[in-house]
Amino acid sequence: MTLTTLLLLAAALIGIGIYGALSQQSFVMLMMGLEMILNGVMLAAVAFWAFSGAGVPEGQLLTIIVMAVMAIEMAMGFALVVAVFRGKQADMTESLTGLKH
Amino acid sequence: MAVSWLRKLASRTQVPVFPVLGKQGDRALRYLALSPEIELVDSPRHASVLLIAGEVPADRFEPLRRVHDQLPYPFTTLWFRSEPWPHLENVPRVEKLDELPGALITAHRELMAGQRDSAPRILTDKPPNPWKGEGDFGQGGEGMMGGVPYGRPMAMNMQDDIRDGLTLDSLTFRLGPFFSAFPPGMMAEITLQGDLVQTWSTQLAPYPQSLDPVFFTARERPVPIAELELARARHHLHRLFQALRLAGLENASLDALRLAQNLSTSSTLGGLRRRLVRSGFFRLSSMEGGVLDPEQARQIGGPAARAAGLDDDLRLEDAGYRRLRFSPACQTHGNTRARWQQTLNEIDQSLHLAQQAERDEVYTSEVDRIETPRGPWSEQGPEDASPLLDEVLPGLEWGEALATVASLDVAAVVNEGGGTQTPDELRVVQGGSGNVFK
Amino acid sequence: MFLNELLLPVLMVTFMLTVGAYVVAVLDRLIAGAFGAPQAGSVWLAPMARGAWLMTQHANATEAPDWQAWRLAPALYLALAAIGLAVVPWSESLVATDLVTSVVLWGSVEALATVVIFLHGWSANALLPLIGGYRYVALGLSYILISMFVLIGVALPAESLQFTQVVASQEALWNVLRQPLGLPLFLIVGLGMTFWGPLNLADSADLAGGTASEISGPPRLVWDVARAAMLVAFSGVAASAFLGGWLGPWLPGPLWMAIKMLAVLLVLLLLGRLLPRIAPERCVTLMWVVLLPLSFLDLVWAGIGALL
Amino acid sequence: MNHGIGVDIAFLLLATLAVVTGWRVFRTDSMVRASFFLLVSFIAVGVIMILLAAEYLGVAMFFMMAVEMTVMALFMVMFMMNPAGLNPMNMVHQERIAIGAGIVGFLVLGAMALFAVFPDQPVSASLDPVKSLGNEMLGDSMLIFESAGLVLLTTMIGVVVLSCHRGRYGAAAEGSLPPGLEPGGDPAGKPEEDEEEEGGGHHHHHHHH
Repeated sequence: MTLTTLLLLAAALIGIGIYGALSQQSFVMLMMGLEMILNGVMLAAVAFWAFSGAGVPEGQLLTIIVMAVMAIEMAMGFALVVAVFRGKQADMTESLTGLKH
Repeated sequence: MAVSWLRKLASRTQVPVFPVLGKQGDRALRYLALSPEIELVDSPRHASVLLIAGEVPADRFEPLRRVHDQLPYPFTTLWFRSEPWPHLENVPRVEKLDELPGALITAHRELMAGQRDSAPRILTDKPPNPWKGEGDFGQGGEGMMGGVPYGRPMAMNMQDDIRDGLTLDSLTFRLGPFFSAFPPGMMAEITLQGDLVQTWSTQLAPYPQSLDPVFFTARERPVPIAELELARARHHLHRLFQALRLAGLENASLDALRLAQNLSTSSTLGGLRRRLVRSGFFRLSSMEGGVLDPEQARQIGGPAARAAGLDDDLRLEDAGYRRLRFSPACQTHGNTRARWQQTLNEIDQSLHLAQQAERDEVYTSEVDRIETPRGPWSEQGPEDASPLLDEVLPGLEWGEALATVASLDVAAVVNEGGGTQTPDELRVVQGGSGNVFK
Repeated sequence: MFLNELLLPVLMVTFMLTVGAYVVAVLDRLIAGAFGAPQAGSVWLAPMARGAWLMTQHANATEAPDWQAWRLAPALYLALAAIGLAVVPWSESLVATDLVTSVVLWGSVEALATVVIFLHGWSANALLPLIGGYRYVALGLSYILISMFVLIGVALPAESLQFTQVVASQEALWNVLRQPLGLPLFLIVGLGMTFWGPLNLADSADLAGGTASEISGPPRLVWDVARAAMLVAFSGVAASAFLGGWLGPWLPGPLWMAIKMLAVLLVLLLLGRLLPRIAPERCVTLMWVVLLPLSFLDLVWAGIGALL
Repeated sequence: MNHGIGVDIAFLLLATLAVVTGWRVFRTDSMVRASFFLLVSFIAVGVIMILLAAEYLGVAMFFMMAVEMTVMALFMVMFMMNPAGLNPMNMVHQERIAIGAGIVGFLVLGAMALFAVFPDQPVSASLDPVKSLGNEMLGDSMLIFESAGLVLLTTMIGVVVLSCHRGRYGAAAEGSLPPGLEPGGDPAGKPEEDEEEEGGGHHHHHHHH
């Protein structure tokens, strides 16, 4: 368990997250992709804190903030999905064409 | 070696029995509830012995076959006062109630000891709705979706959902006729939205119930009011037993059953009533549902009607009861809570009436118009009121709906089974009522 | 190192799990018997006979279940109970894992229990378990919130998130007196998260056993053991957080702990036998409208106490 | 930072678990399974954090994600036509681009991990990470922490407004009654209130003929 291996793992998680966020058609699955990216980000932040930041408290704080961001992302995401679903009965990204025309 | 040791230990457990109630099977259920070595379970998956108590009508054979096959191996069946299916060989059949617990224990022990083979499956083990995808990814067919996987339609609720815009897919299913929280024999098709009952349609009416023989005698000649009222109290206590079991008050339910068994004119309800009030039965359980309007209340009759504020009671027209200064007590709300309070009050009233009537040796005077515990019986006996559930239950939560079902006595009344009982059993079932009159 | 850090804690937790589950089964039978349930045979042998029977019964199948989740869920619930038991301190040094954030770890056990119970109900692909699973999720979120506020309350005077510190901080005054609202609220949480007695809405009788209504044989045995073990783990946490854990005169610490755990267990089991099942709708209202504000009050009380 | 071989083995297993379950999230048909796979991935990362001595963060990850994923699973069930994955399906678009982007992302970040030089300043053994985090949050960085709290509060309000702009049961001004079970039906699930007003108690009716 070194900084390099931890960062490689974080990179792998972020890569999977990017794939998920770009490829999924359903809003909820798309949000899962975003969460996966943030998962990697948090791991990287903690790894830097542990190996290369000499344990500065801001490193941990950053992770807490990312967790808060995840909560916000999910809450906002679901609210938007509910609003869109009410309006258009759509739960897929392709069904929203409002900005295309 | 180790296995036989395990099986020996397993044979000493309380015998888990799933009761399938046929006609008049509820007597066996109540008898077994008080048998220490028997554990009555609510799900066939939890049972070792399937007990078919009473004659199951032919239109309920199909569900019975399915319940039979739901018991996990190893399991066995026991038929109590009913005809075993011919292709089930060597299945024991029991006639006498007091032999039933022993027979169940023997069945379980033999099963565990390997002296008896597990019952075979009747139906072939294949899904009721076999399904195989055809599309590129194994999906049903056209486009991304299509198909009805395993008989469950995909949630494609594109029409405007009238409830709250979130598409909670409605869930339609059939329950019964052997579901433990339903009256014996009833089957219903139910649609749930979340856990809210959206529609309820009763598909099979509950079996007609047989009342205590004294009520049928009372239609022929005057009978002692004390005996009649004790039988009435007993009937209500039996219903209370079922409801308390459903509400999770197992010990109180057994108290109700014991009280019913040993009911005499010196019994009092005070202890049980106090216990129920203190436990919070009227405050914590599902009690608000199932409000009956006057018309519905009249259709069901009996305590349910009086709980809804109707003061109809044929006992008012009987000279014997007038001598005892009988007047019906009523509730106003007509919901589940009111019905149970009414039932408790009526049990109390019946016990008082029985006490007075025994002292003064009062007999009934009317024979054409009597009040059964199920409702009034003038020209016709109380009839099946289960279709009423279709109106009352929609809009209730699942728990409230079942509590409502338990609080309503909807089965019709029929005079059968009374003659087949031996005097010996009557004493077992009815406790000490036989010697009220010396 | 291997022996001290891995083998001993594992043995300790396994021992507590087995003995605890057995004690719960026996106590519950004794209480039921005292209230008049008919009983035959030895109370002490009955749980083992039942276990033996479940071992001989086959595990059944339903139509198209999610096999992995269905079989894993009971084991996961047992694992959560084991984690709960691992953070319970029996004395200053006798604790399986003395994590510095053990209070938060217990909080996450409660949160993960929601996941596991939902999974158990959902994966059977059958009607009544599904309703049970959903019911638990609807209620579980409110238990978790209440539990967190109450636990932050006991962490405040200890100035630590570690159960050993929480116990040590009660040397002068037990938390049950210092924060009078805490223990009653926490006991309700306990009944909820183990879905026991009046709060048994997930595996209730009106659902013919709820999430457990479709399982049989060994998986059912594991599920039952896990529920009992969770009750033990909860009573250990409650005893450490509010009743001063191992603290007490004359007797050795672990013995005090065992006595206090038994007392909490007894209260929970008694409540389970005495109260009817609460209507789900009423339960949700009670949790959010009454108990959650009360837990705020408890936290404010604890905060003021810590400042003074 | 010194650690034994046991920690390395544990890290290897957890890393594999995190990646495999993370990948399964997007390859499974069942939506509930997908969200719980994601949960497992988060838990594995949380345990790695505990191994890295970030004990609070790791454990916080467990309960945050457990609740979050339960909610996620419920939303999945609500919005998906096929929550249980009984009907296999493939709901992806622009898959090649997505795979490409994912691989490129991994390669770029991985190259940074391998070739960039980071200072080697491990956490000192004397540091109490939980205490240090607490002091930071309620000390120097209180403003940040409080702003995060405020943003969360704002989010809550915003979310309620967004998803309930007309109220779950219609506009509040109109009484916000639950809708009926059929179009135009009476409000469902509410006992009739006005009868309660008349007061309970036992009404005794006396009839003497």
